[in-house]
Amino acid sequence: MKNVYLDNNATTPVLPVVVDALLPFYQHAYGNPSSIHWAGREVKGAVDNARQQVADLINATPQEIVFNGCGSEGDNQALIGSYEMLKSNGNHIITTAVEHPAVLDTCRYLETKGACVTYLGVDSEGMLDLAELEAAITDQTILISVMWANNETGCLFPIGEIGRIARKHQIRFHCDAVQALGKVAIDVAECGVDLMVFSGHKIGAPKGVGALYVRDGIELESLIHGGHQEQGRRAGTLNVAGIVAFGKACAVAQQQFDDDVARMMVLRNRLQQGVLALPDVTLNGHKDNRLPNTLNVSFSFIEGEGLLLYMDMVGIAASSGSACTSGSDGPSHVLAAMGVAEAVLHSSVRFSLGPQTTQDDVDYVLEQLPPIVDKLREMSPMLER
Amino acid sequence: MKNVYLDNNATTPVLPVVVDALLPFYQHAYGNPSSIHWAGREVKGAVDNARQQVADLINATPQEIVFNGCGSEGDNQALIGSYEMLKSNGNHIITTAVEHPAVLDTCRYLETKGACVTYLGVDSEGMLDLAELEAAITDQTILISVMWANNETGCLFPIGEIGRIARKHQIRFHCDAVQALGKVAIDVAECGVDLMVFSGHKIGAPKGVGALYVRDGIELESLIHGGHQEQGRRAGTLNVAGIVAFGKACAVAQQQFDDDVARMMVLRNRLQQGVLALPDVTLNGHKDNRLPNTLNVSFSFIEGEGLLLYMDMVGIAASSGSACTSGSDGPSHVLAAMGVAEAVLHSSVRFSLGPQTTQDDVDYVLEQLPPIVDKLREMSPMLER
Amino acid sequence: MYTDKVMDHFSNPRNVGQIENPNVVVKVGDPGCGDAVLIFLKIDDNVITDVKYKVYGCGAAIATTSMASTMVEGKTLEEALEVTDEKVAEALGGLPDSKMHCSNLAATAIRAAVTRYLTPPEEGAAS
Ligand SMILES: Cc1ncc(COP(=O)(O)O)c(C=O)c1O
Ligand SMILES: Cc1ncc(COP(=O)(O)O)c(C=O)c1O
Ligand code: FES
Ligand code: FES
Repeated sequence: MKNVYLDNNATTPVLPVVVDALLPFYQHAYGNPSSIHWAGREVKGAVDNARQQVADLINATPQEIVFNGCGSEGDNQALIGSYEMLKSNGNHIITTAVEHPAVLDTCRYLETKGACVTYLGVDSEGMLDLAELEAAITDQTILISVMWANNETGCLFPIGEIGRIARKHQIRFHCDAVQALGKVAIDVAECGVDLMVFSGHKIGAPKGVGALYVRDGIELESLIHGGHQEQGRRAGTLNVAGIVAFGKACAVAQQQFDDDVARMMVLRNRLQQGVLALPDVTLNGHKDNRLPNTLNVSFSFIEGEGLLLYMDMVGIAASSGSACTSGSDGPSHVLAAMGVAEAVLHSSVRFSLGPQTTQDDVDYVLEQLPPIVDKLREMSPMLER
Repeated sequence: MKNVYLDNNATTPVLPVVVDALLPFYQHAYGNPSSIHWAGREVKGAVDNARQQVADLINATPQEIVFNGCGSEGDNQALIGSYEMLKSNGNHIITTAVEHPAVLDTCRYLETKGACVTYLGVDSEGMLDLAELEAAITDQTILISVMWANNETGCLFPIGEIGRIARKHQIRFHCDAVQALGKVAIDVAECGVDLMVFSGHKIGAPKGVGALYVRDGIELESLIHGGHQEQGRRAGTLNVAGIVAFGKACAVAQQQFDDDVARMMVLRNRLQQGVLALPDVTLNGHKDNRLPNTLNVSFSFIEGEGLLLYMDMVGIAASSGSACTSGSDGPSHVLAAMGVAEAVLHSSVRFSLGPQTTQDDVDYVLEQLPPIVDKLREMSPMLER
Repeated sequence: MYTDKVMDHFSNPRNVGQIENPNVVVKVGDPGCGDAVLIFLKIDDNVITDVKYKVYGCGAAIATTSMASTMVEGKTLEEALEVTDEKVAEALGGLPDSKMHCSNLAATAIRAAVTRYLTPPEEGAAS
């Protein structure tokens, strides 16, 4: 059976060139980069090189990159590390209601430690009101945390404009850019962020490696204390192979950025057109202001999980909500925040393409989907025929 | 030139069978185990299997294993997560002066948050006084954290006896067993620990994966908040390939444990005998109560880094102190705590063998070392000839 | 995450559809997850001679409704009232913990339908 993987926002296949790049660091170059002998030296250079590759993709300097274990760890350190550092100045944090759980749950945790958090709402297309954001700032505000690209809908927030507001009020600005990396042009020097979080497995590197950008001069508490790795900002033996892989994936992304984005956008639009041509299907999220690879739609009268499972039976991998929250029963907090009607709140499916997605893949979905939708609608008590 | 790697306590080569086991999880089985489709399901079973393999090696149940990013992360969660959970009962923590920085620095961090920490000393052979440990317990004591095997000297602490003391006083007991796994028989059900920390790259799996054993019923705050992975104890997309690799390495260790330990011990003893036969060399750590693979010695009149660099020139990789603290200039906190004489405090070298170490490797060191030692001693102003 | 039995009933749900002149029809829903079942029973001499349903829900909701329908087909009303969520889940070889509540949807629908049939219409509660 054909397998079509359209769940790249959950995780991506590791690129073949990335596998080639990391393999030597398992059996041959296995040293600890903190060691001074040959085994340490031969990997240290590779880590330095990877740090440069990650920095280059976002226009940072290598010293501003802290390698860590995943995107969630980065979000946690950005939020908790900033709160602990700045809580003597104030306890107010501004974020949005549609952040990833790595931000939302960490904010809720900080509330138990005395933080006061404003969760900004979004409109029906998933967009923020920047005047509302600016009005939420008080003299207690120490941190603004806004994601670049939403993992469920792909909606993009205007990070540059938010950066300008943060700068104007001299408030630290953290951006979760896990879904943006490789799909949106990122220039940290230009967009006014102080902290930014990335995760390797969303751009063709393996799971288990992430990076936190910390603008030069920004002080941040450690989340993981111990050895002096990463300028004392993250203890633990460096995941050399993972770091090399992440660097390589960034280098590939930089080289192929325009091509990949253009190709994904064409295919996503083809998929979107075909899916929206089915009756009673609605697009979730802003029509244009969206990641080039993401399509989130609601199929009225159908529950998302059933649709996913039927698609899975013909080899199509997609998702309802984020992988983290599927398995729990609640409806998507992102769609709920957008005010998606109760009737289709549970009917959403996310298709997320990758650079490896082909037109064949898309056409296969467009061929398989209609009978599945029909079958489920025939079963549905919501639809009186 | 021959390369002899005797720095396995810093990190180990990834075992070839482990590389074979993990590779499919990069290109072919790249799913996110939280996803419900084929790509998620095909990796979920592999993660479950690895969890069982890790659990089996230490006689735990799979639900008691929390996968994470490294040993340091585990130590941080065990300490910070326990402190936050238990601080309403008391603020006193008992640990030792010879722990890894992942424990020591985290204790110092907790002191800034209101904890009161007792750092137990050790005798000249690196041993604890258990009467002193028990006497240190107060009605404020909420946690005892003692490592199983010291990373620098290999000294072993009597975890079973400490577990009994902790049980008797109903105090939570955490054990950093990063260096013990695969070299010491571990039975969590028998030794009375509540929390135990492991790291993949010390036993033939890659860097970037660790595990925290959490005894059934023990409540622990998260360090990384977000998704519902790992029963809500550690957010972040699972490092599938790393987890599979860690599981496989544990399975190998379980199978070959007796053989590996016996072979390493024979070779270590051969190395030890040859090195101690040189003039003015002293053993650091207990003669017998020590890991089978570790040899820590001081060469009087010589500074350790010089010796390491000369050894490196002939292809021998060893270490002075832990990889984390070399690079900083201070003498080893472990040897200092043992009261090693000032004159030889900076003269220590650690050789740490692995299952791959051969008699040839050992004989090469014994052949190369004497002229290096002579050369450095001839340069030394400490030695009047 | 689902057993083969669950996937079998999910992919080939038994008795889906509706009955033209049912003796009773009831709709129940899980307000928490939005899932819903509309169930039709044909009852003859205290025996359920035909059962049909429409279902909106997750994989477990569909499979449990299908399984529950087969468990009451041809049974007496008393026997049907003994179909519990545990029994439905068990018949499917078990459900993931987070999906145990879904089996309740099917069992509740059947009990509600039988109860409605046995209760004079003006006192019927479920709808
Ligand atoms: C005893 C001990 N604890 C903790 C650690 C930390 O492990 P990791 O480097 O995986 O964070 C190490 C290794 O460096 C160690 O030897
Ligand atoms: C927007 C966003 N932030 C954070 C994360 C967390 O990344 P990770 O799974 O690497 O911890 C994800 C992915 O799950 C994400 O999509
Ligand atoms: S002179 Fe170099 S470390 Fe002291
Ligand atoms: S999740 Fe609601 S019935 Fe299954």
